[in-house]
Formats: sequence, structure tokens, C-alpha cells
Amino acid sequence: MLSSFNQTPFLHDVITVGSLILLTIGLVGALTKKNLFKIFLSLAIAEASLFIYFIGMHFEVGKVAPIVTQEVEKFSLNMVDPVPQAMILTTIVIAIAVLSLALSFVINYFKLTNNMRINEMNELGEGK
Amino acid sequence: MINIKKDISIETLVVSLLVSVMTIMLISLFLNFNEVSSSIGTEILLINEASTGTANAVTSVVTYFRGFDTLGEVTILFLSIFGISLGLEGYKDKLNIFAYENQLLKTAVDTLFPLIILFGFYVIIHGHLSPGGGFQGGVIIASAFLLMFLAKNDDFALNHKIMGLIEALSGASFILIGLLGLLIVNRFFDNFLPLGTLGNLFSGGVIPLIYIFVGLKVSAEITALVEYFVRIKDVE
Amino acid sequence: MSILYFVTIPLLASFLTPFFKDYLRYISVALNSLLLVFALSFMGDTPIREYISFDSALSISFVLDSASLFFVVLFFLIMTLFSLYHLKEESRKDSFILTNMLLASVSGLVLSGDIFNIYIFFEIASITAYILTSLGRDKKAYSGAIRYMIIGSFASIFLLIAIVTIYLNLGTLNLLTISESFFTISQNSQFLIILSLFIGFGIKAEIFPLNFWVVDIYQASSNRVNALFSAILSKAYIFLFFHIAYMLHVDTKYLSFLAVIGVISFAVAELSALSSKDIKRIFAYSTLGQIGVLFIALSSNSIDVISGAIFLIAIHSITKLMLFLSLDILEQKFKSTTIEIFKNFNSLFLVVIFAIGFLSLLGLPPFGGFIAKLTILNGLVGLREYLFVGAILVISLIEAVYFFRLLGSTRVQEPKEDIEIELLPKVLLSLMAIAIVYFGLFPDALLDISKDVATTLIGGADV
Amino acid sequence: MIGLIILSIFITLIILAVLIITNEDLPHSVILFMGFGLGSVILFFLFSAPDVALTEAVIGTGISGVVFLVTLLQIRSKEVKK
Repeated sequence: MLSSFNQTPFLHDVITVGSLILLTIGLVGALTKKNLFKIFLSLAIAEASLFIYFIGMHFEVGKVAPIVTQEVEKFSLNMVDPVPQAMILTTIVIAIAVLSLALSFVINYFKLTNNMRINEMNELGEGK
Repeated sequence: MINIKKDISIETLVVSLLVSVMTIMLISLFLNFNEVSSSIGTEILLINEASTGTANAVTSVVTYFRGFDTLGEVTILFLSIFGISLGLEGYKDKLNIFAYENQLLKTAVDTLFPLIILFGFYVIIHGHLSPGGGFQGGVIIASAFLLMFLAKNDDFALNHKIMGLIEALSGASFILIGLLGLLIVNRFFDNFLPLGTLGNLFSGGVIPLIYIFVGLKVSAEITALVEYFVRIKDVE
Repeated sequence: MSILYFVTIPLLASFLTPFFKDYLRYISVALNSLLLVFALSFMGDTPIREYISFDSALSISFVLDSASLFFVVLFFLIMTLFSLYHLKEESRKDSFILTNMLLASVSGLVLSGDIFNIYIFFEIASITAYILTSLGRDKKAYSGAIRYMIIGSFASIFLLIAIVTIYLNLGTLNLLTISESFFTISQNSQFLIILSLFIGFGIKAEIFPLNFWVVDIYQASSNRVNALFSAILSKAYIFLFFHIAYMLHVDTKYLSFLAVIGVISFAVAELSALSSKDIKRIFAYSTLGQIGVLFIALSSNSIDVISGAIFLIAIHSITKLMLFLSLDILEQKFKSTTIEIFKNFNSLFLVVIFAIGFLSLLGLPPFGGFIAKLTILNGLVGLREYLFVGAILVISLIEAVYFFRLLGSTRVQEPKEDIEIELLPKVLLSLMAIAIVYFGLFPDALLDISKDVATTLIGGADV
Repeated sequence: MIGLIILSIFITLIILAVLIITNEDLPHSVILFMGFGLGSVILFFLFSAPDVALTEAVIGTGISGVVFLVTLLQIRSKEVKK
């Protein structure tokens, strides 16, 4: 029973279900919350869940990091795929760039209107 | 802590239901598909040592095989910080938001600051040998400056001219390395330096060079970002 | 000669902005026109495939075929006109950086042959658009920018889902390899990938039902920014949308779904424009309507119809650039964009410009829009898609109502104010108007190019 | 063993995510979000991805936490002034 817990298929199932639940929580939060701050927090969670899913699905039990060290002396197929890691590394930096820009807009908007709720943002529309 | 009555409205219910259905479909789909045995990643692992000479395959993907993505990523950071700075130009009276006096922190930071910077540079220049690299090291350097902002309040100010210069020059040199590759080896970002021995500090051709420029640019940009966020004050 | 210069030179220029000081406006004109000439020099040499850093599909590839060359030339042409328009004004650091970034990202979007690289350029273009929206720095601008960011984050999350699924299923990111082996993956995964790509790119390509936010963004931004959005950004996303759709050889049922969505998009946009009282919003709705027409035409999978759509893209870009720039002259005078200002200005030149723009958008002879719509309708009749032909004709009537109402209000007897237009804007606006008339009278050359582009677009993976 | 560890981290992450979104107190949410980041750092480390773990630690958790918190401070400074 316990030994099956350490098999790759079980791990992949856990990763799939877990990270997609996280994605759901993030998307639901972003769609239903009214506070701008909470919306961007939820979007950050949704993105993080994708990162976890992508890295996790390329991990198999027994595979090592794609780095040559004293213990691992040669590149081989017993290493995890480096491309998803590079992609996620890139995406994490993009995510923080977008997030900080968004938050600076939120600060500026709040200082002008004293409002943080998306359903009260009524500056735009017909006849405004 | 959680006020159930206030939180749940019809809209919330509908949206949650829709997204949950989507997720259940996604899960059922993702749970039974067959993973491919060979991908570009596995091929890169096999040729990495011969073609790049770096000990860290992730670094060689980030800076060599997918170097253009990294250029785009640095651009995105640059743009985002530029956007933040545009929004704050109108505000006068830029003071540090942390009105906080702590003698212990002030004394400790004098010792810690150079050490953190040194560690950041270590992470940057060993990017092709161990985990880490330009982005991580750059942010570590920026965190040293964050500590300075925390401890020294308004006594510590950045020289914007030098910061802008570092940012512009490191970004431009990043592209120029690519263009040099185009002129010398006829391919953008290709290697025009000797590869060296795997595992040595001086190895991997242009890869450490690219990571050093990325590190400089990222550290300058994240420091600017932190400074902007820390110093926004009200419009009077 | 490397095709990467289209991306790297604008990036290099914007990184080096601090060194250029007050010469920014001249540099931007020189840069854009040089790159335009450079792009034109590639004519006849296509297709070119270029790899970065490593000569195989392991690395990123860039592809210049006649379709992407057409769009690159169009973008640099629009940007040259745009930077010339600003030549007499003060150099501005922000507009220099942002226009260069926009150019780099849209040329990257159309040239790149790697799905993750496209995601990176997608993000650069999005962030540029967010900052452009926020340039007004008042509560309207920030409100628009925040909405744009929220909706844009959803788009990038869905695009990321698509990329992750593709990599898990196929183990590659190269578009050519993906297009060759896309049919091998299971139906369900195919559906998921297509759905995520539709949501991700559909939000940015401004297609119903994902376009509810667009008009607010146009209202929040300045007219010059809207000119860029309408003439460059949305065109790049539409090209990308159909480029990928034809690359993946998606099933015809998805294509007919896109055509239906195009009809709905067209109808909803024109009906909403009818009740709008703000010219900026009306122009935005009209852009959405034209995008609906483009979706009907581009999803037809027939060279004749698609060449009409390509023609329409070129004409519509020039028309919208002209219209938004002329509206900018009015807004600077009256500080407002309600339809009332059309009754209050006295300038024959602007009236003529607006009339040419409106009539060309409506598709009346002898303007460029007429040829475009005629080609599309002819092609659709050839395909026996009479339903779409009828829909386009009926909805164009609605479009006619509000455009003629706007034109008619310029002749209303009310106190008028004179408008002075400087020489350079006048020359440029008339050049654009002449181009629209010229392509209406002598469309053959552009039609030939459009046909070539359409063939490449449908052929997709032939490179 | 690794299976159980990963399972428990996922359960923790899900609980944290729910708490982040339902919490009424914004600073609490941010602290919980940094905890969420820490959880994903451990996951990345277990998945043999030290580079991503390091990046997530310094960027995803460190800088984004700082940015969130400073935003709150800015907003609060305005509210106190009123």
C-alpha cells in the first residue's frame, strides 16, 4: 500500500489533481472577489499552480536535477527535462513584472479615487 | 474569521460551479494521457556537454538554446519598471514609506550589505556551474538594497544616473553579444568564444557573459522597482 | 541579412534611450523608415527560416514568409507615418520607448516560429498596451489599465495552459513540428489546446464574446494610442490567431464556428455603436465590427475570400490610423469626444478626410474598402455561403446609419469654430486619404500581393 | 516517503489558497501568500528543480511579498491621513 505512494503514476495523479484544484481556486477567486488586491493575489495563485503542474509532470521518482556535480558526473537521461524548468524560470520573472506593474496602477488609482473595489470602478462607460 | 453569509452570492456560486466543472473535465483529461518519451529537453541533455560546455543544463537552455526568451524577459522587466516610473513622476515629496528607527538594524546592515552583494555576485558568476544565475543573483543583490532602504530610511538614496547607465549598458551589451554572434558565427546568440573544460569557472563560452549582463540588468531593475514602491508618497 | 533585425534593432534603440537625449523623434523616424526599406528589400526572397544560436528545432526559429513579410511591412509603414506625424512635436521618452517596444513585439509575434517565444512577445505587447493605456494618468486611464491587466492576465494564463499541454503531449515547442504531429494527439487534448488558444488569443484579437472590455479601453486611452491599437496591435493578433489555426490544421467545424462568431461580433458591435454618443467608442465599435468581418472571411479556408480579408486589413489599418489622428485634432480643440463636437467644427479638410474614412469603412466605391468587401462577398458567393453574404450586407446597412448620421451632423447650422491644422499633419492625412482612394481605383497590385499572402497563410506549414 | 510528503504539501497549499482568498484581512492574506510561495519552493526542490526553487524563493516569495506589503502600506498611509 505505502510503496505505491512512491511510484511515479501516483505522484503524477497527486500533482494533476492538486494543481488543478489550486488553479480552480485561483480562477474562482479572481472572478468573484471584488477587491483589486485580492484579484491579483488570486491570479498569482492560479499562475503558481500552473508552474507546479508543469514542473511536477516532468519529474519521475529517481531522476536528478540536470546539473553535473561531484555525485552526478555525466549528463544522462536519468535527469529531469531542463526545458520546462527554463520556461517556468522565465515565466516566474514575467509574472512578477506584470504583478508589480498592476499593483503600481492600483496604488495610483487608489490615491486618485480612494476606491479599491472593481464593482465601483465606474469611470468608463457610455456618456462618461 | 470567514464570514460565510457575506461571501456567498449567486454570482459567486455560478462562477464557482462553471470553473469547477471545467476543472473536473481538465482533471479527467490530464489524468489519462500518455507522456512522450522524447522531447527537445532530452535531446538537449544528450548534446549539452558537447555544444555548450556548461555543467548546468537549465542555464544552457535559458541563455543559449532559448536565449531569445531571456532577452524578451529582460525586456519585460525593463518595460514594467519603466511603466511604474511613469506613473510616479507626478508625485512630489518622495519619502521612504518605512518610518522606522532601529539602531540594531542600522549597525548590522553595514556588515551585511557587502556580504549579500558578494553572495549575489557569486550566484551570478556560478550560474553555469550550480543552481542560480543572473535572475536569482540579481534579485539577491536587489534585496541587499531593500535592506538598506529598511534600515537607513531617508539617509540612503540611489544615484539614478548610475542606475540608468548600468541598466542601459547591460541591456545593450546583451543584445550586442547576440549581434556579435550574428556577425562572427552567422547565428544570433551563437557561441564565438572557446568552450573550456566542463566544471571550470571559465567555461561555457558566452554563457557566463550573458548571465553577468542579465544579472546586472535584473539587479538594477529590481532595485529601482523596490525604490519606487518604497518611496511613493501622496499627492498633496 | 538576418531577419532578426526587425526585433533586435527596436529593442536596442529603446534600451539605449538615455543616450539619445533630444533627438528621439528624428531617430524614431529614421529607424522606422530604414527598417521599412529593409523589410521591402526582402521581397522575392521569401521564405526564410532562421534559427537562433543552434541550428535545429531545439532552438528558437524565426520564419519570414510572404504572409509575415506583408504584416511586417504594414506595421513599419504605419509606424513610419505615425512617427512622421510627431516630427514637429517635442521628443518624448515614453512614446519613443513604447512605440519601439510595440514594433519589436508585433514583429516578433508575426515572425516567431516557436510557441513559447510567441508567448514572450505576447507578454511584451500586452505590457506595452497596459502602459499605453495608463499614459493619461487620470482615474479614467488607471481604471482602464487595471481592467485591461485583469483580462490580459486571464489571456496569458490560458495561453500558458495551451503551451503546457502542447509540450506534455508532443515534447516540442517549434510550431512547424507541432503542426506536423498535431493530429497524433488525442481528440480531447486537441480540443483543450484549441479552446485554450481560442480564449488566450481571442481575448487579444477582440472577438465576441471575449471583447466586452475593448471599448472601455479605447475610451480610456488617448486617440493616438487608439490609432496604434487599432492599426497595429489587433491586426497582429488576428494574423497570429489564423496563422496558428491554419498551422494546426484545425477541423472545419471549428472554422465554421469562428465564422458564426464573426457574424455575431459584427452584429453586436454595429448595434452597440448605433446607440453610442461618444466618437471614440463609435470608432472602437467599428473596429470590432471590422474584426467580425475579418473573422468571417479568414475562417473560410478559401484563397479568394482570404485575399479580400488581407486587402481589408491593409485598408482598415490606414483608415483607422487616419480617423483616429483626425479625431485627435478635434479632441485637442474641444477637450471632448462626444458626437456634439461634429456639429461645431469648421474645416472642409477634416470633413473630407472623415467622409473618405467613413465611406471606405462602409465599403462604398471608389474607395479601398469597396474592393475589399467586394472580393470577400464574391468569394463567399463562390463558396455558396449566402447566409454570410446576407448577414454582411444587412449589418453594413446598420453601420451606414450611424456613419451618415455623423457626417450629416457636420452640416448642421450651429456656431462653428475654425480649426487650424499644421502643414505636416495635413500632408500626411491627405497622403493616407489618397492611398485609400488609389487602392480603390487601382487595386490590382495590392490584390496580387493579398492573393500571395492568402496562399501562404492557408498553406501554413509549407515553409 | 516522497509521495506522502508531496501529498501533504499539496493539501497544505490548497488550505492556504482558500484562506488567502477568503481572508478579510489583507496583510494576513499576504503573509499566507508568502507561506504558499514557500510551499511551492519545497515542491520545486523535491521535483529536482533547484533553479526554479531558487527563483521562486527570491522572486515569487521574496520580492512579490515585499511588493504586496508595500502596496498595503501605501494604501494604509492614505487611509490614516483621511
